[in-house]
Amino acid sequence: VKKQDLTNTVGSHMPILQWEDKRGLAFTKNNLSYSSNSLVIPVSGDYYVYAQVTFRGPIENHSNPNSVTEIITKVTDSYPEPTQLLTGTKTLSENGKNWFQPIYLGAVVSLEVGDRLMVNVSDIKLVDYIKECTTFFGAFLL
Amino acid sequence: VKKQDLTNTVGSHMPILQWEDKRGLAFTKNNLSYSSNSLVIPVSGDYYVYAQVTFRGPIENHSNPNSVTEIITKVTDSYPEPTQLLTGTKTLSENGKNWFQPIYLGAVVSLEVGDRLMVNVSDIKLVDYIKECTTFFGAFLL
Amino acid sequence: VKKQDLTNTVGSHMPILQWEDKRGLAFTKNNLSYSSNSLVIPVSGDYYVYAQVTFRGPIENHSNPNSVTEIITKVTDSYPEPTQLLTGTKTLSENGKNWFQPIYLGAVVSLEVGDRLMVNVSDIKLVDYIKECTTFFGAFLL
Amino acid sequence: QRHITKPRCPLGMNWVEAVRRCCTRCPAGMFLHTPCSSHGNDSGCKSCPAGTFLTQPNTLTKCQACYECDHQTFQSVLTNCSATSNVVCGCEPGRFRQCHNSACSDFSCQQCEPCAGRLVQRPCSEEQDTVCGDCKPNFYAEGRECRPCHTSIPETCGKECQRVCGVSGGQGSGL
Repeated sequence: VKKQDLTNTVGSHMPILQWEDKRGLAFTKNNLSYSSNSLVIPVSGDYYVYAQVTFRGPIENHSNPNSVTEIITKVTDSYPEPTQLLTGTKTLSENGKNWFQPIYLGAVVSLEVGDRLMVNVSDIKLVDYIKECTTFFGAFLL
Repeated sequence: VKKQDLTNTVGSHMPILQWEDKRGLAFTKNNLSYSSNSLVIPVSGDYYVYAQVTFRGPIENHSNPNSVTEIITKVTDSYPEPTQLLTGTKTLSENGKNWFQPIYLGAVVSLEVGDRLMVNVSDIKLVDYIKECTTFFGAFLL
Repeated sequence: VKKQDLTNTVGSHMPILQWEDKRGLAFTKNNLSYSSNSLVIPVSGDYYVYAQVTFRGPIENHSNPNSVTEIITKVTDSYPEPTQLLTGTKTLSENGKNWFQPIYLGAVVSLEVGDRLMVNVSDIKLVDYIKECTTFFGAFLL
Repeated sequence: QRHITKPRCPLGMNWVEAVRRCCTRCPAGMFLHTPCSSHGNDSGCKSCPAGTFLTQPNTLTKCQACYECDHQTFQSVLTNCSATSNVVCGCEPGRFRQCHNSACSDFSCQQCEPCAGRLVQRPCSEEQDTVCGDCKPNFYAEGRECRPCHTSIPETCGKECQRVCGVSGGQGSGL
């Protein structure tokens, strides 16, 4: 994950996370490319898709939500609306103190060449982007 | 996941979840079939087996438990008792308000042809079956 | 997982978990071996690495921490310091009662032959080692 | 990777995929080390290694790992793991089981209620907490507590205290 550019996320219902795809532990290969905040599927098939988002709070001038949500979404040329593939929602019962909440998602999904995968979150300001090992996203062809 | 038929789960210690295997994102292939609430292993080998169950509450006329548990279980012809492969238990500290608790499990296990995999839960009424993307189960051969 | 020998973990910042690699569900194959609390990578490539640690408490003569952390770490000959590959941190809001907190981590990482993978935890005494299905660790080559 | 449906085997035998035939089951406490030959009744069985067990006749190639008792949460071993049975855990003296599920396969050990100043209606046991009864003789009820008469003083000795401990309260009586 990388530091999120919040400009175009204001007001967006479920903002899309922005990712680092080259530096550190991040990499792309076998034509599975990354562009516009999405993984682009190079060949049709079944993929194991996974993502972990670590949420953390409280943060300045921002009320703690009741819950946090992570969604792995698919956008495809064959259908105009995004499809929610995997969703993790966790209610928060931390009371004012510092809190951390990781949500991991992973499963096999059938994808078509050109499909795009992205990760949406309920609140982009609560995403822990400090270390690459706490929030990550990936996929591999079976 | 699909809407659970609760009739034969009353009193059952760790009820078995029932799954959708055709509609929406669900599919089976490579002879990995689904029957009687179980994935049936078509060929011996090492499989990555995974499942996420999202629990939610409180629900009508049902007291909140102290904890929720998800277990991926194996039944085999070679042994008369089920084997617990993977277990996730989380205590609940939500107090009366609406709560959501996803539990993801996944690991590699050695399986024999004919072995059956199923998902048991501590409380089937608390399982979120509303969307297929919140509660899911699968396996793939390495 | 197995019962942890606590002798050499006293004072260690992030103690390394010790694992069972033969008995029960545990196994190693394809030259992916286990020694000195680590999985040893036999051939360079991309691996899906995963681990679940179930933490539980309170335990005797031990105060409840504010949070629990699991880290999958890589040690390599080509660099003198360990690298944190995957990290899960969860704050605890349980108040004195018995609590369970599983943390699952899994992702694809590029590894070199001879690299060693291990699991560090914030507090080894809080790790649930009672059943092998609650705390587990593994990797497979893509 | 072989892939085939399994035929039914005679009683006491299981289909063994490795040799694709029915073999006699190994007894509890043993695992199938060497599959049978074409005769079917010469399965090579070996004892479960230490720390493992199998409670039933089987054709498994490995035994199951024994559980451990959680000493750090006051569990104690009632029965050690053997080749034919898993460990059985209980609670250390002075504690009882609080079940986490209906079968009580997972439980934690809670401290028994001491019943300070009260009669014990039912002692603490492995399965249940103590049930406390009324206040002991020479103890009077105040709120949810039972207090010894000798600690009461006239100024604070209410109706119940006076009833149990006598008019002047504790001093000089009921020691």
